[in-house]
Amino acid sequence: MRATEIDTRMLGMIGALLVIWVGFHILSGGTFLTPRNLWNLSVQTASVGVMATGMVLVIVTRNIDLSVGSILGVTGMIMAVAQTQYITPMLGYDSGLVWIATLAIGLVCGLLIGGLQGFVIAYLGVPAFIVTLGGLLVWRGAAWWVASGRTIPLTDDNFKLLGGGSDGSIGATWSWIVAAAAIVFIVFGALAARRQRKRFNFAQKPMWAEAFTLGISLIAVIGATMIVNSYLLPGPLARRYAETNGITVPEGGLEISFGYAIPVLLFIGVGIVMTFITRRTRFGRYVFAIGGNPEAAELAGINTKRVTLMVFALMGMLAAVAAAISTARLSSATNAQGTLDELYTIAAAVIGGTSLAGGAGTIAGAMLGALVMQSLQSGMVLLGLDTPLQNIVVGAVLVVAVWLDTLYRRRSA
Amino acid sequence: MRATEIDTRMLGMIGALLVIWVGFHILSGGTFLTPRNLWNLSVQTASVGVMATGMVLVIVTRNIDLSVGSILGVTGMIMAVAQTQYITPMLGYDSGLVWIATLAIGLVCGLLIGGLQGFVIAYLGVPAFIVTLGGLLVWRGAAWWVASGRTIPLTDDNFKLLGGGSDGSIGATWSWIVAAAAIVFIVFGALAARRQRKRFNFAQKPMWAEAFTLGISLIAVIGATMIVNSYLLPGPLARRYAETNGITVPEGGLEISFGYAIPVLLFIGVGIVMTFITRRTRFGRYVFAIGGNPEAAELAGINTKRVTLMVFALMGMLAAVAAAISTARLSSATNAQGTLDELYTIAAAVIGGTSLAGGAGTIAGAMLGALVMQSLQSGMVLLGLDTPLQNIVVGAVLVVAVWLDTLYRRRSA
Amino acid sequence: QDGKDITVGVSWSNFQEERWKTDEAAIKKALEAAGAKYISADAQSSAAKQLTDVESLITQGATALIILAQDSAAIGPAVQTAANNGIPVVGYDRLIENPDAFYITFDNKEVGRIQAREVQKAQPEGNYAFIKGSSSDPNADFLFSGQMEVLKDAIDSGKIKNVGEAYTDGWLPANAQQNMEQILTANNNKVDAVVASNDGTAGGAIAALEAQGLAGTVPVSGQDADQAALNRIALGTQTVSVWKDSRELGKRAAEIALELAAGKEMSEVTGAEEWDSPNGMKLQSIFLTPVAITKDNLDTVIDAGWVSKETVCQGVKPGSVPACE
Amino acid sequence: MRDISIAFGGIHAVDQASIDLYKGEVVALLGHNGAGKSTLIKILSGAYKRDSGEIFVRGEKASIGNPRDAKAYGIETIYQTLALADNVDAAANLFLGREIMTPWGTLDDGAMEAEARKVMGRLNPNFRRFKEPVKALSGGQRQSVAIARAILFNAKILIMDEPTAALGPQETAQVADLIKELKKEEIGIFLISHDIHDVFDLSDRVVVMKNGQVVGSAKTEDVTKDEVLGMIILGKCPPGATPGPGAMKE
Amino acid sequence: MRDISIAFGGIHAVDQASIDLYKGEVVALLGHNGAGKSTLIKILSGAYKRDSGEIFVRGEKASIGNPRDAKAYGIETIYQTLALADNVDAAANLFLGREIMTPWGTLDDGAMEAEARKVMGRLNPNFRRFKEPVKALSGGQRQSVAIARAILFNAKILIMDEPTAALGPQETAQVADLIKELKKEEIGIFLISHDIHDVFDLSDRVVVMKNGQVVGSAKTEDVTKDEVLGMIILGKCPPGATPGPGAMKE
Ligand SMILES: Nc1ncnc2c1ncn2[C@@H]1O[C@H](COP(=O)(O)OP(=O)(O)OP(=O)(O)O)[C@@H](O)[C@H]1O
Ligand SMILES: Nc1ncnc2c1ncn2[C@@H]1O[C@H](COP(=O)(O)OP(=O)(O)OP(=O)(O)O)[C@@H](O)[C@H]1O
Ligand SMILES: O[C@@H]1[C@@H](O)[C@H](O)OC[C@H]1O
Ligand SMILES: [Mg+2]
Ligand SMILES: [Mg+2]
Repeated sequence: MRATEIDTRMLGMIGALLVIWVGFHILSGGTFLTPRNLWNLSVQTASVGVMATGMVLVIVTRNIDLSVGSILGVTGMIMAVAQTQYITPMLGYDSGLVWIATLAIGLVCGLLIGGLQGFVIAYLGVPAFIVTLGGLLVWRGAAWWVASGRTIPLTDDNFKLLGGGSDGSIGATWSWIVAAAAIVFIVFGALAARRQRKRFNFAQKPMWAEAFTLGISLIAVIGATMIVNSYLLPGPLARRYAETNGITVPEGGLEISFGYAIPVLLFIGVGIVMTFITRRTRFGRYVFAIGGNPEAAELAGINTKRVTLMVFALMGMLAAVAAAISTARLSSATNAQGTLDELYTIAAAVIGGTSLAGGAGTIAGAMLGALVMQSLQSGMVLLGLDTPLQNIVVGAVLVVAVWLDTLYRRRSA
Repeated sequence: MRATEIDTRMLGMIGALLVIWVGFHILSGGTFLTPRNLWNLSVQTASVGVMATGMVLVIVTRNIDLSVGSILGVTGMIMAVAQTQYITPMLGYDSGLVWIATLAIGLVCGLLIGGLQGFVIAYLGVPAFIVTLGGLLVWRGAAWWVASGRTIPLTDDNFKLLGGGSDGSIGATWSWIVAAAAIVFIVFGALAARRQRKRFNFAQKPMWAEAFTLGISLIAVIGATMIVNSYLLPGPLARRYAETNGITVPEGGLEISFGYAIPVLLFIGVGIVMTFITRRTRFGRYVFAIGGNPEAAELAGINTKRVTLMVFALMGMLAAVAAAISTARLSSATNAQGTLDELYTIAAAVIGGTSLAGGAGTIAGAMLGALVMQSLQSGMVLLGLDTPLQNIVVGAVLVVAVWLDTLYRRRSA
Repeated sequence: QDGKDITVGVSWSNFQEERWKTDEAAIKKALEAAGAKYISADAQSSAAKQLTDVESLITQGATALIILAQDSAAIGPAVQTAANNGIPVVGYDRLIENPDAFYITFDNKEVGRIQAREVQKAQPEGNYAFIKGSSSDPNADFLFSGQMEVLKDAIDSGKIKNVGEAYTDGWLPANAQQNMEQILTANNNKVDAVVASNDGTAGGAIAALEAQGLAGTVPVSGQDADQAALNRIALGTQTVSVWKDSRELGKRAAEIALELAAGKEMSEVTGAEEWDSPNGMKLQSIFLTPVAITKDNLDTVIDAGWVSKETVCQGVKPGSVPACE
Repeated sequence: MRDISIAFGGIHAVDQASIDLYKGEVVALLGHNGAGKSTLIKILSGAYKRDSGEIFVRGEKASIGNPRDAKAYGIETIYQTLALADNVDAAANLFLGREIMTPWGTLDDGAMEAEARKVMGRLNPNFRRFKEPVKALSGGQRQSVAIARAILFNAKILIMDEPTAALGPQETAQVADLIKELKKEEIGIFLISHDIHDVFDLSDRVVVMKNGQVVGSAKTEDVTKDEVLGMIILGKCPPGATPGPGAMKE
Repeated sequence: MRDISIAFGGIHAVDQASIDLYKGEVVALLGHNGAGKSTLIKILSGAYKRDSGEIFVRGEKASIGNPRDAKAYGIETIYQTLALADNVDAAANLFLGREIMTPWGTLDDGAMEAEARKVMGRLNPNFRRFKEPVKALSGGQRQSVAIARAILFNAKILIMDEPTAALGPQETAQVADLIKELKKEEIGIFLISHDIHDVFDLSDRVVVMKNGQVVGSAKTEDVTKDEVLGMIILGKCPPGATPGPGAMKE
């Protein structure tokens, strides 16, 4: 097993996740592990999941960000207001540029907000907990301010696609194309790694191990694609689709697949980019070095302040991405949007193995952590328990899941 | 100045607090620094302040407790239900033991809940963040459960005194007695320290420095007493008081002082006990040693797991004390009670100089921190700004206050 | 009227829902007209903070208080403090069971009844889902009990089946959306009607229905006449929003506060009636009646100046809604 | 210690190592960097749990699962990493885990500081900084604190992992004197050191490790410095020594 | 360096110290524990900000406010505390702050690991643990990593704060060879060490500090070991040395 170099942490987490899933499936009388529920789950996870990838870097550098929920709220509100009041009037109702302009404004705002907080933390030396607690209040207030507390419905249909929904998914064909691309990517990655090892005469992974890990990844990709493709448009939607596309409905009813939802692709894309950043760039390396020993990093000539600032700016930008997803998903920006998301985001990162002592954590782990959190939350609703009882169960399962994971890791270490 | 051995951190904090107070006083047109408002402020601070003293130990050992608000909620609910449904029926309506029994039940529950969390953290090795996040959900759910979400009004009048209010304060005479006791305590403390230094032939503080610090403390005690004594019962209450006590109301109206509020005395009492625990007991010493270097503490033969468990149990008990205060203050237990208090509590500790990296923090600092937080919150109301704007200002002032404090400390270090 | 020396303090429970800003504007306007001063505080959904707020308002010299109680039982000490200082209290929108407080509200149970009634009108039988309010807001249960009162017979007779109910933590639309999604999943989309407790949660539920192509075919209720909701009614995705004209409520509350501050007894307040509270207390109170807003009477809100026609009719196909012609 | 082994994820840090230590004897443990010396003694002091092997103290099988157990057997250790609580002062570190208490059950800081001044005065006469957290001390000062901590208690067995690495010449000489004194008090000492001169001055026996295994052990008087260096670097066991499992096969 | 001073809350850790270092010269900095050696060189390397005094590099006044400035002047440092990022592996530590990049601007971990194997092979031939975070390394292995890190770059001035304290005899010898090599490359070296033998083997000049002040400096060939010990312990300046402000007044 060792030879496969599979991260045992990840295995533990995936195990915990499967236990939770199967548990819910049985308890809910077989509704949990259906394509539809899994598809929903993937969309529901996207927003917090995107933020969790950034939270990993924040926590790795021994900081914390309590403001992400509020940043999500304010950037969502800014995007909605900008779109309905400025961009759409300016570019016209059906301009394909509206969504881009909206998103760009959101990202810039997120970046600036995060950067400002990062500046105060890094250069003025105020603890991150305080700065972002202040941010939690300030940006929540600002979100209210932007639209005086009103709910702003979005006007642009393209932008709404970012939220998933029936139109916001790519259908069967494109899903297979994405899957094929992913497979090519994975295989090339493995080959490149082998080449690299050869170049420096390092020991190679044994062939069987290579084949094993590759096989597992490919099965995962194909399986996921099959699941999202076997989730079919419900009757009324399929009919509407048939109408607009001039298809005649055959005998047995129309079978049109959802395929991957756009926010989920966005989530995965963010995950890949963030993994790349942490593993293959200077910036990522410095983030971990700072987390391992801040003084040593400073002594090594790293500009630790600038790195910290950048981490928070990045976090702000990711909160804006999450804001785009969740605003688009609700089709409108509400002023309470994102409340409590900071807790879920931090929890996702921690469940995913990010150590609050700093220096350790993985993006993939945090993504899985977000999925665990969301599975617990939405699984509970399927069971139809009272909210308070739900809370009790979610809390308890959370602790047990992480405990099992800890046990597993300790044993296999 | 160095010779006085006054903690420069504390000075910085007190400075920041005074700036905030004077600022509010001016901006609110002279209502902030009135005996009435200061008295209110002291009562409002008590509940979170009590928890903040425990949070110091939690954070010093490199942990965090997100569940205190929920523990407050559930223990408050348990006390209210126990009191109205079991204890009062059993002991009779006017038994003087009801409040003691209620409080005892609450404390035991708090201790057990905290201890359980501590056990999972210390012995099962699950990160405190996860365990107490689980606790946040579980105990909040449990609070709902205990009374199916209803608000339970208290029945026992003695218990209600713990919350302050018009009856829950000790009046002028007793306030002076308390002040006198405090003064005796302070003077004896200083003398004992001198004796101790003499015993081991260590250098003595210069006489003027001794006098200076002593003088400052005495002025503070006397000043505070004068302030709470100059807050007089409002007309209708004074009249009622006069009636029940058969006093004839003189010409200029009756002047009856509030004096110290009972919850405030409780708060100060907890502060003194906790300071004693951290400074003068083995347990306190171990808490700091663990925070400074957990491995070293373990290697030194300290049972770090047991100490961690005890820290959380103590935290749970303090949350129960806070629950008693806030339940008594509201005269009833609501199921949302304590929501968000975890954030305020942690913020109070951090503002008070407790380092989230562990190993450093003082009880007095956390108490002051709680006062700063509460001053910001209730001062804002006096200004009458819009809520969103209030949030923005509170957030910003919080960051600036801690920043100034950081600056001051850095300069004087 | 002369309110020169009067300061009315208003303690709000929160400002999360859109409506409270309208309430506030109405109160402010009425007070300004009388020359009285308006001060306020927002408890941000915390009963404990509300007590603190009331203390602060008194410190600032309020001579009358209007309280939107976060928790009707836990507000006791705040009312007590006011009474101790000889300051009259008006309980606003949510019940304060204390004879020292005057009570003015829209009947919340009635709101629940209207929601259920309108949904039932559109869909007399089948599978019903209930998107309840926040488990920490007593109004959520008031509303739900009103809804159940109306539907009880149909449920008992089996015509209507409750296939899922969920509280919405913090009244957050995003939570309502997730809950709705899960209820749809659990029932394989066989949901025929949704009784949602306010417009925010209705918005969340409708977003979930939309994703299944069900929006517009499944009736959904709400309340507060939020602008987005009125637009949805015009578009046909929401069936009803219960309109509590908070301008009226605010105005009346302000006037009562002024009267009480000027020294009137509670029973002397114009329009006051004695009312027996659920716990058998005799309170002086005024009830306003809520109005159901559906596609057919959207002009009511437009004519009342509550909202502009443009906002309501944004994106509406011509000819589908009379009020938008 | 008999047949002690421990592995960290695939690496055999200590492999079937056996060592004896008698009362009043100084045994020097030598070896290249990463040979497994620190790991071996950390097992004895309870810091690591061994994978296999047994420990005997005074002829009886000892169960040492954590540092507290080891201390109960009278085993005190000076760790290479010093293991000090960085945020408290020297006196608090010296007495950590065994504080002096007043009759009322509270910490007697005065007594501890006085005692600390006495011990530190012997080890490092230049030391003044009693009120400072040990984080603020120089490398050598920290090491002095760690040494003082270990000798303050009546240990039966004292383990010193490179105790003089950071010490100046004067301070090193003090430690050497100290070891001789402790020897007289019948205390058994494990001394890990890279300084061959010191080792030959102080120890009765030398044990050499290489790659986690014991190369061999010898009475100090039976071997020369060069022979010992040969054992460390090449793993070659000289005629005067008893070979162990790690000795180079000829 | 001229008249450098720094105080930590009342304690004058370094007091008016001046030292020169020329190209290709090894200057040994000696002193008792807590004398201020590490603090002085930390000022030169930018880790601490001096309270007063000036630093000249190649005759010009240098402004060194942080470690990055010092590196820009070609000053590399091996800290007594090693200053490694505990959670990443040896190769990442070696190149921290100056990573090798691929043509596409990404980290070239393969190249770094290959390079790391080369350097470490010279310093510590037993070292194998390239994939492990340095936290898991032995004391001496960590020190080897710190040394390798400093010499990997083309420093003009190299500061070594007790580089061999934790090293075994073989590894120590390697470092001595290394210093001689670097000297030939015209690099100036500050060597802090407690080992008088080493110091006399390697250094051209010795500077002794006591209680934060410079006692004196001398050509190594002009003084004896005992004289140097006298300087360290008593602060007595022998005839062959130039006395500094800290020299004992007769
Ligand atoms: N916690 C750990 N995890 C993984 N490997 C470890 C750990 N501790 C030590 N090792 C490895 O075990 C081996 C032995 O280390 P040890 O510290 O015992 O060496 P040592 O003989 O004390 O060396 P030195 O003279 O450098 O102090 C080394 O290769 C080291 O990298
Ligand atoms: N960060 C700091 N804060 C406070 N005091 C310090 C700090 N760093 C060092 N000191 C003090 O300054 C003095 C000089 O320390 P320094 O580390 O320079 O000594 P050194 O000569 O390197 O000693 P050693 O040989 O033990 O390494 C010591 O008394 C030490 O306690
Ligand atoms: O109007 C509603 C109010 O009555 C309830 O209490 O909170 C939610 C609002 O939508
Ligand atoms: Mg070692
Ligand atoms: Mg040093």
